[in-house]
Parts: sequence; C-alpha cells; structure tokens
Amino acid sequence: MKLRKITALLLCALMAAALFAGCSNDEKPGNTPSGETKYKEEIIIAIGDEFTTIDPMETTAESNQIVQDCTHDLLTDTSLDTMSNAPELAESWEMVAPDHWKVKLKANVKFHDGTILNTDDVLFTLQRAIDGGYGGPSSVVQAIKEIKKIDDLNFEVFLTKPNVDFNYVMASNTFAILSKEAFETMPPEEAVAIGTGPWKFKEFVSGDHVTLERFEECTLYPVPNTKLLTFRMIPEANARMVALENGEVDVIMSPNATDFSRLSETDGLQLLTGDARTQHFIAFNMKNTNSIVTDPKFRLAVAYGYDKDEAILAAWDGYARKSTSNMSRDVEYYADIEGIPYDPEKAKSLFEECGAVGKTISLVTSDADHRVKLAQNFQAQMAEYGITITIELMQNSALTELNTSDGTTSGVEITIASWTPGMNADYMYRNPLHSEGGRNYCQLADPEIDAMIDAALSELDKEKRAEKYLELQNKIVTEVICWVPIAQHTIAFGAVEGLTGARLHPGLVHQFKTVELKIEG
Amino acid sequence: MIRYVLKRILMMIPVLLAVSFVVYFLMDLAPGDIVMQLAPTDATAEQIEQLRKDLGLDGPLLTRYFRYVGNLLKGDLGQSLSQNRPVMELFMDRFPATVKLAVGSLIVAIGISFPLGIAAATHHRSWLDGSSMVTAMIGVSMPSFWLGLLLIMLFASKLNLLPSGGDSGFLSLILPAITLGANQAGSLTRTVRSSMLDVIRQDYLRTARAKGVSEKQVIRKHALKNALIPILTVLGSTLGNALGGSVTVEAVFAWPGVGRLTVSAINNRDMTLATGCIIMFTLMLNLTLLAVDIAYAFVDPRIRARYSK
Amino acid sequence: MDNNTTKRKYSVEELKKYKKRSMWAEVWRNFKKNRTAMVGLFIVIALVIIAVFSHFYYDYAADIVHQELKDRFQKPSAEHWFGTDSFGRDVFTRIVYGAQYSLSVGIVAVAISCALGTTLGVIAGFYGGVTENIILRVCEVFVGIPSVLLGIAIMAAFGQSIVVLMFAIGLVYVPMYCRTARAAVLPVRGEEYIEAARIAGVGDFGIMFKHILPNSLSPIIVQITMGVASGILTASSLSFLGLGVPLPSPEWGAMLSEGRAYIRDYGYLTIFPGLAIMITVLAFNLMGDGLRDALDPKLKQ
Amino acid sequence: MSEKDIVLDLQNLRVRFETEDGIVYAVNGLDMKLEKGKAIGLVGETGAGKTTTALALLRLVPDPPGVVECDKLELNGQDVLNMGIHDLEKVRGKDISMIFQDPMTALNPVFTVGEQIAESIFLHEKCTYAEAQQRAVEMLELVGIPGERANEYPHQFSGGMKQRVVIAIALACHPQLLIADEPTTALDVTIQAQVLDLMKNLRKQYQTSLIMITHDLGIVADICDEVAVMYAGTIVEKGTLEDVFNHTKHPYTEGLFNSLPNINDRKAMLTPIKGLMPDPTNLPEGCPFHPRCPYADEDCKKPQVVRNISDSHYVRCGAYDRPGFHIERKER
Repeated sequence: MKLRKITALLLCALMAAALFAGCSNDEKPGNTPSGETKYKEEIIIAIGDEFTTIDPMETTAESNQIVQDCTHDLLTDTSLDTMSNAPELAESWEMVAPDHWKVKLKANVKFHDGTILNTDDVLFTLQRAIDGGYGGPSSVVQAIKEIKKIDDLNFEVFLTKPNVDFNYVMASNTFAILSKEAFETMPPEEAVAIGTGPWKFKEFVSGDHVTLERFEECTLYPVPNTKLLTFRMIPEANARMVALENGEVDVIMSPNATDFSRLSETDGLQLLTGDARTQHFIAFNMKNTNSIVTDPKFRLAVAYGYDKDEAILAAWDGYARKSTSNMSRDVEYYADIEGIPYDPEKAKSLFEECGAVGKTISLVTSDADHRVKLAQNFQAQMAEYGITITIELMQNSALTELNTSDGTTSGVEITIASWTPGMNADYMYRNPLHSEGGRNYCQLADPEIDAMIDAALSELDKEKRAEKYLELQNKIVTEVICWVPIAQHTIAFGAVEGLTGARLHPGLVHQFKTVELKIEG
Repeated sequence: MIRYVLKRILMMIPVLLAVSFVVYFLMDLAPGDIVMQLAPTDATAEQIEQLRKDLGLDGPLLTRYFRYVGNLLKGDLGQSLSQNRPVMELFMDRFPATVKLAVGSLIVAIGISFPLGIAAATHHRSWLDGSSMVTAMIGVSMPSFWLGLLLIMLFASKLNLLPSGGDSGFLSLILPAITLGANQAGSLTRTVRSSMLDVIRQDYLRTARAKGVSEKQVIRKHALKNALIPILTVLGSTLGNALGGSVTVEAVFAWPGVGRLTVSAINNRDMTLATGCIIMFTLMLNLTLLAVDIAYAFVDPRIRARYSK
Repeated sequence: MDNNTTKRKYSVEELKKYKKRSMWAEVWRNFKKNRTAMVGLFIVIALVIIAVFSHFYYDYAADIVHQELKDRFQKPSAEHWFGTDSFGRDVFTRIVYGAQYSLSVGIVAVAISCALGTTLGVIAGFYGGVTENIILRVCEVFVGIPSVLLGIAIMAAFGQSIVVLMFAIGLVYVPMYCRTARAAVLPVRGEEYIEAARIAGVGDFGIMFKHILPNSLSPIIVQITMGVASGILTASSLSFLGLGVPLPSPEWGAMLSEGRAYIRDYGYLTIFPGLAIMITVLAFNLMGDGLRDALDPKLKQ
Repeated sequence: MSEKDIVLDLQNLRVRFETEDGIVYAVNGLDMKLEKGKAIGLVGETGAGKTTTALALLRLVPDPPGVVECDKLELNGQDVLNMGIHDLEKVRGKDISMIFQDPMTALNPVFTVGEQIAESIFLHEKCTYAEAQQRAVEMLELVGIPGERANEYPHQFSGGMKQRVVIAIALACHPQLLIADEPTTALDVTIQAQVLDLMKNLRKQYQTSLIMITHDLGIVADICDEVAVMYAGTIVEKGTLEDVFNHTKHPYTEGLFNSLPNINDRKAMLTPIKGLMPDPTNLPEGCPFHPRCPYADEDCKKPQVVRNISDSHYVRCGAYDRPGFHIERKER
C-alpha cells in the first residue's frame, strides 16, 4: 500500500523532471534582430572518446586536444587550408642557426581573462611544462635549452639540438600558451582553462559533456556566430548516428563506414571525409631471431602476399587509402613510391622457399576494432598460404609495453600497429623506426637507418632532403621490410546540412574554431 | 539500534581493505604501464623513472600498497593517475548518473515484478503462473546489452521517440532504465512469487479472509507485508549492484556512470582510480545491505524486537 | 549364524540402492511433469550435441578462419540461413560452431567455482568457528566487487585467453557456491548419522564429502544449472566488452559485438547471436528451475 | 421450530479437490441444520472432512483445486451459495466467523493484535477507525487480556493468549454463527479449560450459534447441544448429546467411544478402531466405513440411506435393515 504511494510519488517526480528537462532543451532562435542571418545558438558535437581535462599539458589524447584546440592556441599550427605549418600566436620566426631561433608574437592577443599575451606568458608556459612533471610536453621541454625574453613580444629560443624544423615543435598540441596572470589571480584549475582561443570553457560534466561559450572579445579569430559549443561523449558510433538523425546533435565524429552513404544521401545531413595521417602497418619483431619473421625472405613474402585491398574492405569497409610507403601522404617529403605490389604467386614461392608453409606464427595486437578486424583478415589471408596465425589481443597499454620492451625476449613475432606522426617528415621516422625511438614496435636497430634519419633532419637544402627521405622510404619498404604498410584510414564527420566550420584534421585534432549553422527565417 | 549500525559499519572496514588489496594486486599484475602511457612518446628513460617516482609508483608492490592504504585509512582515495584529479572527485562526478540509473531501473523492475510475481503466486500453477515465470526467465536470460541495442534500434532509430544515449533528462533515462530493469525484474519476479507463495499458504491469510477482508486487501495488505523480507533482501542487493554501475548498459547507452569510468580506469591501468572506484562500490553495496537490514525492522516487528535487545 | 548376517547385510545394501534409485526416479518423475523444464532440458541436450559434433562437421580453417570478402553482408537466404558477416563468413556456421565456446566457458567456469566454492562452503559449515568466519569474510570481499568489473580486472591481470576467461568467471561465482554449500551443510551437521560416522572412525574429509555433501546436494545441483546460465551470460558480457576468447573463434558475445556496428543495415548480425545467447541461457535457467521444483518437495502442494 | 430460528441450513454439501494425483472426495453429501443459540459438535478423525466443511460454509475452500457443490446453503435465510464475492465479504466475519485450530499461525505477525481485531470491526460496522480501535481494546479486555496490550505484536503473546485474541477477532462483530475448528488442540491442557470456559461464557452472552469441530468427545459433552459424527466426508450419525452418547447407533461412533480411555477402569485396554481412514481419492463403495466395520456384510457395499431413530437422532447404517441388529455398546 505504502509502497505503491512511494512508487507513484517517485514517478511523479521523475515526470516533473522530464518536463523540466524537456523545456530546457528547447532550442531558442538566436537573439539577433530579425531580418539578419540567424545562427543556431548551440552546436552539439558528438565525440566518441572521453574528454577528461582542459589542461593541455596533461594529455595527448585527441579527444582532449580537440576541445583544447577551441580554447587554447599554439605558437604555430597546421593550417588546414594550405596543409602546412603556419603562424598562430607567433607572428613570425627566424632561424638564426639550426639551434637558435627568434620568434615574434602577435600583438594585442587577448586571453579569456582579459589580459594581453606577451613573452612572459610563453616563458611561464614553458616553466610550467618543466615543473609540471608528468604528462608534460617533453618534446618541447627536451628541445628547448633556454628562452630569452627580448621584449614583450619578442624572444629567442636556444635549442639543445640543432633542428631545422623547430617551427613544427612549436605546434606541439601540449604546448598551448597559458596566461601567467590568470595563474597569479585564480586557482590553478580555473586558470588552466584560460586561453586565447575563440571559445571559453564553461562547464564539464564528467563522462557526459563539456560546454564552451564564445569568447566575445576574441582578437585572434573572428568571434563565432554560435553562442555555445558542446561536445557530448557518445562512445557508440551507431548511437552517435541515431543522435544526429534525431536532431540531438549537430555533428558526429567518426560515423560507421556503413553510414557514410546514408549521411551523404539523406536530406538535411552531410558527410565530410578526409584521410587520416595515421599509418597502419604490420610490424615484424626484428630482434626475435628465434622466429621466422627475422628471415628477410619471409617478410618479403608477406609483403607480396598481403592483399591490402581486401584488408581495407575488412577493416574499414573499404574506406581507407592503400599505402605503398611507410610515410603518410600529407607529411612533408612524401614521395609516391611503388613499394611492393600484391603478387600472390610470388609470395607462394617465397613462403615455400623460406619454409614458412605449415608454420604457426603468433600475432599480437590491441583490442581496437579495426585492429581486431585486420588481424582476423591477416590470419585468413595467411591461411591461404598454409600459414597458421594465432591472434592474441591485449589492451593498448599492455601492447605498448610489450612492443617497447626488449624484442629479443618479448616473444613477439608480428604485431599490427599504427603511427600518427606530426606534420614534418622526421616524426614519420624517429619514433617508430629510429633505434632510440619511443615507439619502435618493429624493434629496428639499424645504424644505417639511424644515420639516414639523423642526416635527413639536419639537411638544410630542401631538394637534397627530399632525396634523402625518398631513399629512406624505399629502403624501409622494399629492403628492410620491418613494416608492411597497410593504409591510411578515412576520417569522417557527419553533420547537419548547412553546418560550416567543422574541419577534419589529418592528425585527428579536428578543428571547430568557426563552427556555425545558419538557420532559415 | 545505533550500536548495531555502528558495529556493522566498523565491520565493513576490513572488507574494504581486503577489496582494495585484491584490486590493487590485480592491477599491479596487469601488463601495461601507465607511466609509459603518460610519458610522451619521446621521453627518455630518466624522465620515465622520474615520472614513476612523481606518481608514487616506484618501489615494490607492498610498499606502494601500504602507502596507498595509509592514505585510504585517512579517507583519501588518492589522485587519479590518468586524469590528475582526486579519485573521490572523479567518482562523485559520475555517481549521480549511476544513482539515477539504479533507481530508475529499480522502479522499472518493481513495476514489472510485483504485479507479475503476485499474479503468478495467487494463480499458482495456472497458465498465468507459467507464462509469468517464463517471462521472468526470459528477462533474466536476455543479455542486457543486446536488449539495449534492440531498444535503441526500435525507439531511437526507427520510431525516433527517445534519445539513444547520454544523460539529458528524464527521456534519456527511459531506455537504459528499461534495459537494466528488465534484467533485474527477472530475478525479482521469482523472488516475489516464491515469497508470496510461502506467505499465501499461511493460516493468517485464512483468518483475514474469514474476517471478511477482501481478496485484494488480503494480498496487498496481509500477504505482501509478510512477503516483503526476502523481497527486500533481493531488492537491496539489486540496488547495491546497480550502484556499482552496469558496465554493459552504460556502454550501450553512453550513460556517464561509474561503471564506464572504472572500466576505462582498468584499461588505462589507472590503479588508484580503479581501486578507488571499486572500494566505493563495495562501500555502497554494504551500505545498501545495511539499509535493507534496517528496513527489515520497519517491516517485521520480530526483527525490530531483536535489534532493540 | 554367520551365513545369516551376511545375508542380512546384503539385503540392507540392496534396500539402500533401491531407495536411492527411487529418490532420483521421484525427482525425474516430478521433473518430467514440468513442461517448460523439459523444453529447457531438450534444448540443453541439443546444444551439447551441437557443440560436440560441430567440431567434426566443420573444418576450422575452411569454415571459421576463411574469409570471402566478396560475399560480405549477404542477407539470410537458403544458402546462408543467417546471412554472412562483414568478412563474408557464414553466420549460421559460426553460431553453430560457437556453441562449444559458450557451453565450455559456462560449464568449466561453473566446475571451477563449484569445486572451489563447495569445498570451502562445506569446510566452513563443518568446522564452524574461526575457519568459517575467515572463509565467509573472504567471500564477502569477492561479493563486494561487481562481477563484470572483477572479471575485467582478472582478465586485465592475466591476459585474454579462454582459460583466463573461465577462471575469471569461475572465481566471480565462488562465493555463491560457498554460501549455498555452507547453508546446506549447516542443518545436516548436527544429524545423528554424522555422529555415527565419526564414532565409526571416519575422518573429517570422509565425513564431509562422503556423508554430509551427498545429503546437501539438491541446492548445489540447482545452483550449478543456474550457474552455467549466468556464467554464459557473464562470458558474453565480457566478450561484448572486447575481452574474451581468442579470434576468430565465433564466441557469441564477440559476434554480437562485431555485428553491432552494422546493426542499422544488417540487424541480423546482432539479432542471431543475441538469440543464441538468450535461448541457451534460458534453457539452462528453465532446466534449473524445473530441477529446483523437482528436488524441493516443500514447494509441492 | 420456526424457520426464523434456523441459523444455518445446509443440504447435500459436496466438496472435492481436483489434484494432479487424482480427485480427493473430501465431503460427500452433508446436511446440517442449526438453530439459533444452539451448539453442535462435529466429531471425527483427522481427514474426515470437518475443516473442509467449515471452510465450505464460509466459501473459503481454495479454488482451484477445491470444487464445492451444494443444494442449499442458507445463513440466517440468506443464500450464501449464490452470493457475489462482495456480499460474501460482508457476511464473513459479520454473520459467520471462525476460530482456527492453531493460534500460533492464525495471527498475522506484522500487525498488532489491536489492528487485527479493529480491522474486522472497521470492515463491518459503520464506525471510524479510531472507534474500531477502541472497540478492539474492549474486545481484548473481554477475552481477558489487558487493553494496553493492543499495541503489541502476536510474537509477544503466549499460545493461550493468542487464541484469546483469535476469539476476540471472531466475536468482534457478534456473529450469528461461530465455527470453532479444534480451538484447543494446540494448547496446553490447563489453558484449554480456560479457553473453553471463555467460549462458553461469550456464546451465552451473545446468543451465538456454534459449530464445534473436534475429535475430543469430552469437549463436545461439555459445550454442545447436538453431535454429528463425521466419517469420510459424510455424517454417519447425528443426534442430541443424549442420543449419541447414550444411545449410540453407528458402529463407527461405537468405535470412537471404545477408543476413549476409561476413567473408571484405568487398567482397561483401549480398543482402537482397526484399519485406517479410506483413501479419499478412492472411497469404498457403499458405506465408507465397511472395510473397518466389525458388523459389515455384503449389503454394506450398497449405497446407504439415512435411518431416523427419533426426531432428533439419525444414523446412516444399512445394518439396521437386518432384523434384530444392534451394536455391542450397552445403552447407558
């Protein structure tokens, strides 16, 4: 009896809450006077991965950097128009010597707290990175020996190592410039949200959404026509798609490939696509001398025998660009080399020659969806040659640890991995292929390659540099074959029609600086 | 009564410590080093060691664990390794959504199971009984993530009636609550039925009927109140478990609950966050069970008498 | 005289056998009457047969590993009863072949938890005191951790393989068996025939497992049947979350997880594995329920 | 005997339970008439169908599996048999009420005794709940329990006290007919006497008719005006106390008396009735008692008719067709 009453009461309360929620969700038209173009007040973007922090120094996760890109700015950044490194907070720079750079800041750039950007903010940001301990942008910290203030807008940078590409280092997403004054006047957790971007941090509900509001006094960028920008976390791609179709959100990131045609064909929706800079590859453990994978013939056989088109169909439903080189397409000095073409007959005889037929070889990869599919497809393809592949899946962190531990003892034979480099060519080689690289999954320790990578980086002449990278590409892909490059996957947005300013970034830090949606009437 | 409650709360402490040890130990065993993840890809070995030290992850397992427990005993769950915020804060950020889902699903479960269970018991061995029980059984047997997906497809995608996920008001609660509730309703219906069956055979119901109490009242007033004790027990553990976050349902509906937080903590090897969350679950579960024990006293005067002794 | 005693002893033995048989015959008689339970039993038997023989009928490399990408996403038809998946593999074949994973995980996990849990429970119930207290507290610890999360943590710690999966699920359910066994042993503990056995010089373990356990079997048997059901369900949850049996083994939860990206256009990829899980779990649950009724004369009117 | 004074008129009551194991014939053609203020004892072994008869009068036989059929069931001139469930609920507890065998289980453990008495009053009398509670306290005092204990729960009472509470519930609305189903069986002997006295007094006070179900012939002798002896669902002999006790006619009644201990001759052996009650799913042809009857012959396997001995006394035994038949028990 009483129970029933309580239940009824609870239901009423919930109903009331629903009404309330329903009201507050109503979309009100923009408050611009009638006659002028109206813009949707709030744009909601559905993201798949979780946003966790507004502090740019704390994380390298793309889901965080996408939001931070709206609120914070870097000294230089990739221009999505020209696909090259371009000034952001820096107005200009000059390489005095490969280890000595001069930078001039833009004048009158306003932080969200009203203060004006000056050299002290840059110095403060660097110092915070050095003091901050973990998660810091170590490539910046490592690269910079000292910053000397010249005046309020000019400073000199001395590098620890010569680097002709230092302007790319300044584009490191974790080196977003923070306001020194904000840290002096506010608690750090608030101050860290103060940037120069067109969006101000408003609220964050863990696991659900983060909301930004437009920065009315933004000087660096035009003030957005959209009042509020919300990133909602919806981990399921299907759910994101349904949310877009239902009008719950305006933009969705990474829709399922099966929804691409639906997005481009449905009235009122649009599909935006591009190639990711991410290079997916099959890596052989070059230190595992017990395994057949250290036999060059075997690796060549795999390179000939692996049908990448089929793999692309299996892993990305066909939405990826086949790679012939270890370098990604939009990276500087990429050359369209032929690589090793698919030739199953050749592969068959090579496999027989090296005695791989009938062997069982282990493959380890992470449990990411596309890797799971690539692994299964690789297994099926190799089975056609009479080679049994066993698959072991682990979480990404465990895979990273395993692949970066000593390759002679790790027992790894083959792994499927990927690498998303920065824009400049050195990123393409140093981490995944240099013997000192932090993500050298193929365990390559070839002094010749190391020397070639180092030489290419310090080469000042562009043409000579291009030649060096071409040579490297061919050597890695057709001679060393420590990798079999697979593809660069397609990245995509789904959005409501008419929405502009949502820009795909090959490095996955997509931009929403000027996102807006005109509405009729 | 108060002494009883205090005693129960004190008894939770060793359990919580043991839970913390089990989880901490498992997390330590897990391959995959959070320091490697946190460190930039081009960090040097010294930087990584320094970072390890800064995070308090240096030294042997037991040293680290005792350091952790020392803070734990002071009520400090520590700092999340992957998010650089206090674990308690992260947990409390997510907990309201979990409570909402837990309560919502419980209301659904009660709404389904009480009528169904009572109907089955009062029509024992009839077709109604049989079909109620098979229905309940289907509820128990259905993978909740599957039901969730089907509901999304139907109500969000095809009919466009309800939001597909996220926590944006009452409407968004309906589907996850039904999904989780249907599952809970299964076992709850069985409990309602069996405890009602136990009670329905009791002589005092005949007494009530002989008094002229209507059948409806006999069931609702006389029988249900007596049957409530075992039902409360199951309700309590259902609620307690739901407070632990239903990982699959949260995953399907993008529900910002603690279950997903914990899974990502485990996957990221964030041992303080994972351990902290699981300690909090255990605490919630135990507190719920304690609340149920106290609720017994309100339902049954015999238990009340025992407590006051 | 001598002759006479042996003869009498023999007849007692015979009587015992007869009595024993009649108890199970009675259970079976009750069970048979329960139509839904019989349906459950029938499905379980069918599944076991499928699981055992699919191994001989299908070739792992040709039917499970092999992919035919040109045939991907064929809708259900006469050729592909349940259609084909994103790799062009036949879903029906995979579901039939996958029965062995679900069943073996469920059954082995239950065997692990039952063996461990029952032993601990019987020990706790038999010795009482400190031993009992310690065992119960340990159980409480494991009950306090949500089962899926405990499963995930165990799999994170020991890696992803079918054996770890079995152990993870097995460990999760140990406390349940422990409690059931203890509860079943408690009322038997004081019975006179136990005293008699002790006086006759039977050791503690002999008493526990020869004399006490057989007399407390009913609730444990019910728990086992139901346990297989929840074991399968937990396994599918873990597989759904991406932790489970190695690829490309067609575990149903993993298939469901794989199919869910295509749920809008190719719903059958999600529906069939889900149905398979549901029917299997339902069958075990119905059987367990029937067993409970058949074993528990109290519930009969 | 004017029709007005008839409280209960029951004709040809048949109750059977249809179970999986077969049909149980619990009551097979039972007639009963009871005058206002009179008490009848319903005597018989366990399983004779006494309690089922009582439940049938309140129409409380659980259905399924119970099936109740009857030619006439009138209470105070009202046709209870065809009454709607709503009207029936008004009759139960108001016109007819019942005291159950086991006071330990007859009270709801989660309500106070006061609430349980008041519920009956509140349901049937036009009064507020507060008044009902007040009357409940009065009822408690009437059955000899201090009124302040109304707020206590059943578990705080002893068995005898509980039975007093049950009596208070049953009598709360001054019913015309009270059915007492072995009200003292579950009680200590000393308490039994107290409870019986209480019932006797209250019955006198309220002029309530009583059906006393018991297997204790002593209680019948103490309280009742008439006796009906039941066997296998039928009344085999019925008469006044004097008729049945001193002019016993039925062999089964004789058997009952013979199985009583003899206070005058403590050394005398008890003579139990041989054999067991017949299986109610498979009743013998004819007289159901014939397999155990020392006087039985072939004719007893035929259907039996009622034989009136006097206006008040009848017996259902075919043996009296035989010339000069008499049972061995001496008339006293």
